[in-house]
Amino acid sequence: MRIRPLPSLALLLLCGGCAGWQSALDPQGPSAQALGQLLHGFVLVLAAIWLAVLVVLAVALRRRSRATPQAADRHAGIAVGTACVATVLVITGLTLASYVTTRVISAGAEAPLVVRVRALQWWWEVTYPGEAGPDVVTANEIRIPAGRPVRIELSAADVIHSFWVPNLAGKQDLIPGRDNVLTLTARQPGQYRGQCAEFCGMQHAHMAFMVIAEPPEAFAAWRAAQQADSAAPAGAEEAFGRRVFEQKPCGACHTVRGTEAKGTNGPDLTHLASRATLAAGMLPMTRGALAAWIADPQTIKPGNNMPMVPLTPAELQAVSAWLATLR
Amino acid sequence: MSARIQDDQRDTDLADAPLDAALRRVWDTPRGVWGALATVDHKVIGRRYIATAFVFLAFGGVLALLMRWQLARPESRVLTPDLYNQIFTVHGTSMMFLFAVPVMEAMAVYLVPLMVGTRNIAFPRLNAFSYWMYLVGGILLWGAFLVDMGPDIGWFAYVPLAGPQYGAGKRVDIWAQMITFTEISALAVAVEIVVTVLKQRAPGMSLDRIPLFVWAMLVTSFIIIMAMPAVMVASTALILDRLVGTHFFNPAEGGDVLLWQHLFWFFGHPEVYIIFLPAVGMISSILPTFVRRPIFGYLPLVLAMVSVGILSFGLWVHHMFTTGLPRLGESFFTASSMAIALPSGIQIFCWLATIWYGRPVYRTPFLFILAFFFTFIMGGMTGVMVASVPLDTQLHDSYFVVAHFHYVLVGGAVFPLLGGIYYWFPKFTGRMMSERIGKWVAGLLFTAFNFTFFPMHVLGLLGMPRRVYTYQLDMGWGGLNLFVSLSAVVLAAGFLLFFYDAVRSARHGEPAGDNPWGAATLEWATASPPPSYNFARLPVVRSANPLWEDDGVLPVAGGLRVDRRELLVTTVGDALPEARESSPRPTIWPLWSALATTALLLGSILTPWAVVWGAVPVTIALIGWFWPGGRKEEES
Amino acid sequence: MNGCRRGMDRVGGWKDSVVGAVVLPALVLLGGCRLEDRETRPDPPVAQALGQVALMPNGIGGSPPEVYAALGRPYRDSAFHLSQGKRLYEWFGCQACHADGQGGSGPSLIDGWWNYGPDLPTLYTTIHDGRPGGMPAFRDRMTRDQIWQLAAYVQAMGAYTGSLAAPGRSDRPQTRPAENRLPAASAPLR
Amino acid sequence: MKQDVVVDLSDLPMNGSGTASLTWWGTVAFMLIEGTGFALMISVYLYLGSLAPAWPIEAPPPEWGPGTGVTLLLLASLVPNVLLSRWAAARDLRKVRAGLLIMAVFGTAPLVLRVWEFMALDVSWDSNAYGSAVWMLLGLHTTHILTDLLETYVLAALMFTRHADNPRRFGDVQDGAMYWNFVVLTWLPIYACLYGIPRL
Repeated sequence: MRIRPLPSLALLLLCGGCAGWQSALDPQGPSAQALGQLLHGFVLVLAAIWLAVLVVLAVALRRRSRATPQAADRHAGIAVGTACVATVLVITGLTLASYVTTRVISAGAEAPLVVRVRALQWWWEVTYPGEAGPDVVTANEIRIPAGRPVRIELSAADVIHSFWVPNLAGKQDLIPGRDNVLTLTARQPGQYRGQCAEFCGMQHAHMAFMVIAEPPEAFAAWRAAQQADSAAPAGAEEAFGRRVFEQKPCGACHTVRGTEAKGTNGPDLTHLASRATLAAGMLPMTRGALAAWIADPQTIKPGNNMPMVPLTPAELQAVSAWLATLR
Repeated sequence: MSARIQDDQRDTDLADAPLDAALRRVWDTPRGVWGALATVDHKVIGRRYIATAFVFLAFGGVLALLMRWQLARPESRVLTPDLYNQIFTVHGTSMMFLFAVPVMEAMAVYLVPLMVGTRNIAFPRLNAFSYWMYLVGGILLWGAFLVDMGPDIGWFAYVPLAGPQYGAGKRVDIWAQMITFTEISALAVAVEIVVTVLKQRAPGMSLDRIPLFVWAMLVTSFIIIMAMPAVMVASTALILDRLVGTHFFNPAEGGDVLLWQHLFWFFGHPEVYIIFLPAVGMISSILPTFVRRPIFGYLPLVLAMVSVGILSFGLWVHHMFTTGLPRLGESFFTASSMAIALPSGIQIFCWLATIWYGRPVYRTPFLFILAFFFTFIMGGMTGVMVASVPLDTQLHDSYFVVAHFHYVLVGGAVFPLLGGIYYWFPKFTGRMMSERIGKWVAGLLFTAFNFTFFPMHVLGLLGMPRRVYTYQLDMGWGGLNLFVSLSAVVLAAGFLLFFYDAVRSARHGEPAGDNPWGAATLEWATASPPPSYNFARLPVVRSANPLWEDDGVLPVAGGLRVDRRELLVTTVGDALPEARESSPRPTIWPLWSALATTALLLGSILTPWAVVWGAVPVTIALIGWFWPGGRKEEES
Repeated sequence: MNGCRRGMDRVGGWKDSVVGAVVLPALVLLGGCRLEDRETRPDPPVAQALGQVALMPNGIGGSPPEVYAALGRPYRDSAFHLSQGKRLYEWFGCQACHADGQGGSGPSLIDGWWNYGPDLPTLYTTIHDGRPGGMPAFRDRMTRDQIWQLAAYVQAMGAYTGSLAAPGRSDRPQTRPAENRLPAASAPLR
Repeated sequence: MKQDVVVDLSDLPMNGSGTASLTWWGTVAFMLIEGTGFALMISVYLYLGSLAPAWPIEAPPPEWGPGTGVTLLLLASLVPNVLLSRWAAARDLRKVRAGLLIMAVFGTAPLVLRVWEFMALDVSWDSNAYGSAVWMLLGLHTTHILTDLLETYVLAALMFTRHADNPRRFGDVQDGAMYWNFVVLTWLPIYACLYGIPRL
């Protein structure tokens, strides 16, 4: 009975090592770093205690007591008493350790970059309040300069969601009627995946986003580019696609700055093609994926709020062609 | 013992055989449908409760398998997201409200009166009523699920998702009313158990001689009494928000979204101990029998259970560490959550000491206790992890938590419960369960359980959130999930084997004597299964392990009437005889009352006015219930 | 009542698990009917057919497309579609003119008076094609099934009795009674 | 198992009264449940009040009149209630009948006045969270008055039947009286909340 868990322990070692792009075991920022260390500390201490108890149990099962009842009760009393004292010491230590870590994590950052994240069913609206120029509004992707602390102001539009990028920091809920803040820093450039961690309805499973950390200058360039309006259509097909987008229901929910499309119910698509993913982290940003998504969003992501707009094949081609050029 | 010794009278005038006949005449439940519907015998109702709870366990297990089928592969389309959300909600709700709590109370309904040596539970009609309410609540939830009306908002029903704007249709209302049904029945049973334990103990069973399972159920019942009103208030506020437009949870009109979480977890955390403490009691009652020595540390164990009961009300915020509450307050709740590790530790240490100085006998119930040690302690350790505010920000709402609470609830409660079933099955049915199959069941469940749930710790750390109906291929969670799903099939096989053994043994198991395990507590002092009147003459208790003290001779009390249902009321502290109280006869009114209440509660989902016109049949039924029938039981 | 000699372990107990095993499969048969189905994707041909509303010449009253009856009048009876309609009512700024249904530049939608009648085909046409006097056409801003959802919601919020399937109050500042308890023509709360 | 009779119960009373009766303990247990319910509702009221920038929200404090009237009526009803309990303890059927009739009146009066108290709140349950909280608090307590009143009616009727002269009945009357004391006493903190806090 006592050797059965070994395979599962092996599993832990097997997968404990592998670094995911959405994993608490691969910290890429100071906050996640501190949490990682605390995690390892807890696991070591607690696993030791767990093993110790099982060893005592094993011995207790093997041995045959010869002690008189009185002696037995006396010895047992001493043993239990000591164990209780040890328990108190251990939990006090662990409590202090987690208190210290809390202090480290919630220490304020100087000169942070401010980003507003608003969660909706089932996507993320990301706003960079304009320093020098208009606000930058994008969706499901947070570009940040590597090394600089980022102050993320969290709010919810409909139900409770939770913002979680395990590689960078612990999670923080977005709650209607309340404003929460999370500060995180990415040590070096890279792509870190995040996902909604509070059940929020039908498509809770497909509410992901990317945090893309870049060198500061690259970030500045990206930000400048985002402030510009959408590019003019390159060719005839793109022009046709843009007209379709404006005349069909698309424009009623989506904004593409520099066009007639000024809807605010769906994500801002002004620089759609500059993002890494489509539909809140579901699809890669390719023209093919765009076409598939527009053609039948309810099959790809059942229950999401984008309707299936009837388009002719030509219109579908043109719209996806045009959207694919919105860098 | 201050009671006076005299010459026998009344029941003591009769020899055993005529006494049995006389007592059966007054105590037996009449046969046939009417008898089945009208019975107030705690043993019949207790068995019903247990059987029904295990049926719901099986159903919940089927849902679990469906979820594992869907999650076995990334982007699988076995279930639609809408159906998946209903399934995990009904799974959680069913396991918590229709299995875990009721089955523990059911064990108590059957065992406590026997263990304290009385003839029926206090308020037997209320007991019948509570079972009917529970049954209707369960049918309501499952019926709704089968017509695609199952709640889809999680067993915790967070607003606003469960609120009037985002919870479309009647699904959430059904959830909220199902809560009302199960809470009413749970509260009723809690009251019965408190009164039975305080006032109906056998003469001489002073507070320090109460079996530990009975102590556990006493504490549990008090937790229920203090905790369940919170969820009643919460679900009432929710249904009012949804149906008559109140604003308890509407931030735009002065309400608060977190109010729901405070209320729900003020109930929801004690709920864990409502499920766990009875298991503690079972272990403390089973262990001595299989290590052949009295439990070590009776007093510390009792104090530990009481302090767990008190502490359990100071922990609720540790379910809300990521909601952005003030950090200082959160740190306090870290401390209190950690503090509960001490009484839990004391329990473990006392059991270890008991085994250390005992002589273990490896029968199936004992194997389940060993399985408990392995799994529950690990669950306790991960519990310490989620109790830490900073760690919880990484672990909360991830699969790590799923693993944690299954280790605590299955390892900590279901394993001891199954051990308890193997242990008390001969008392329930008069037949033993198969030792051979039992060892297989224990082994299978233990192995498959750990294979199923241990990898979930890793999945959580690898970033897999809870309550997702699927995950993407490039997340790299596929391998572990497939392994988990396959293990889940083995786990299900283990439970299937258990059910097979139970059903088979109930019919063809080898007959058990009064006391097949040579146990020490009073329920073993009567026949298996016990006669309708439990004890021909009420036992008299002189120690904590009565059947181990008196060598083959049971001291009893005489002088109760045999021509009416009569039992003994004793003092709270020393259990000195106070009065001969009568116990009600079978009656159909609890069933009518339950049906009337059902009409009111279900109607209120459709229109608030149902509360008004629904009150009429309820009142009539209650009057019928309490109006005296002029029987011997009414005399004085 | 008396004289039954058998042990009561005959009554109930394990028998109940058997009873349960009989009753609950019976419930499973109910599984056929789906009371609160949430159809998120109308088949394209269906969506196409949903546009075929035959209206009276005067633009008041008409008959819905056959497919609507074939679907079992989902938009009127389905809580899901009504809640979607409520979302669209907000998304497309109907309040701007109808002021939460209590009038404004557009007619009130909860006073029980309908300029063109309360039947769904008319409401559909009103939203789809617009009406003289400022009601714009939404045919290019919504899909047909969305218009059906919105029409059904508008009908529900102005119904003569609060509909069972109608959504409850919004999580917003409260400007009118909740839909599910709103009889048409009830005085606005404030 | 061989039995050895060591205790004789034959001359114990045939039913316990006061703390020796099971129903007394049952009543206490249910009072504990409902007391917890009241406490929780009050804390909901206080919690919402602590969040709101101004309390009450967009409403005047409830008018003193009807609520105070109800309070006085309830307090006054304690006198006949305690007497009734005494008479029941003394098993004086005639007085108990009278007492029950008086209590029926004293139970009905505040219930009638309650109607005006609801109106005196000057806020609707669906205006805002304050309205919801006060309506639920008041509604919860009204239900308790109502249920105990029904119990009083039934007991009163029972006392005029052949079942009347029976120690059990008198025990029921005593438990009913105890429960009414509970209903009255729980009202006082609620009254303080509803009428005091908005004026702080």
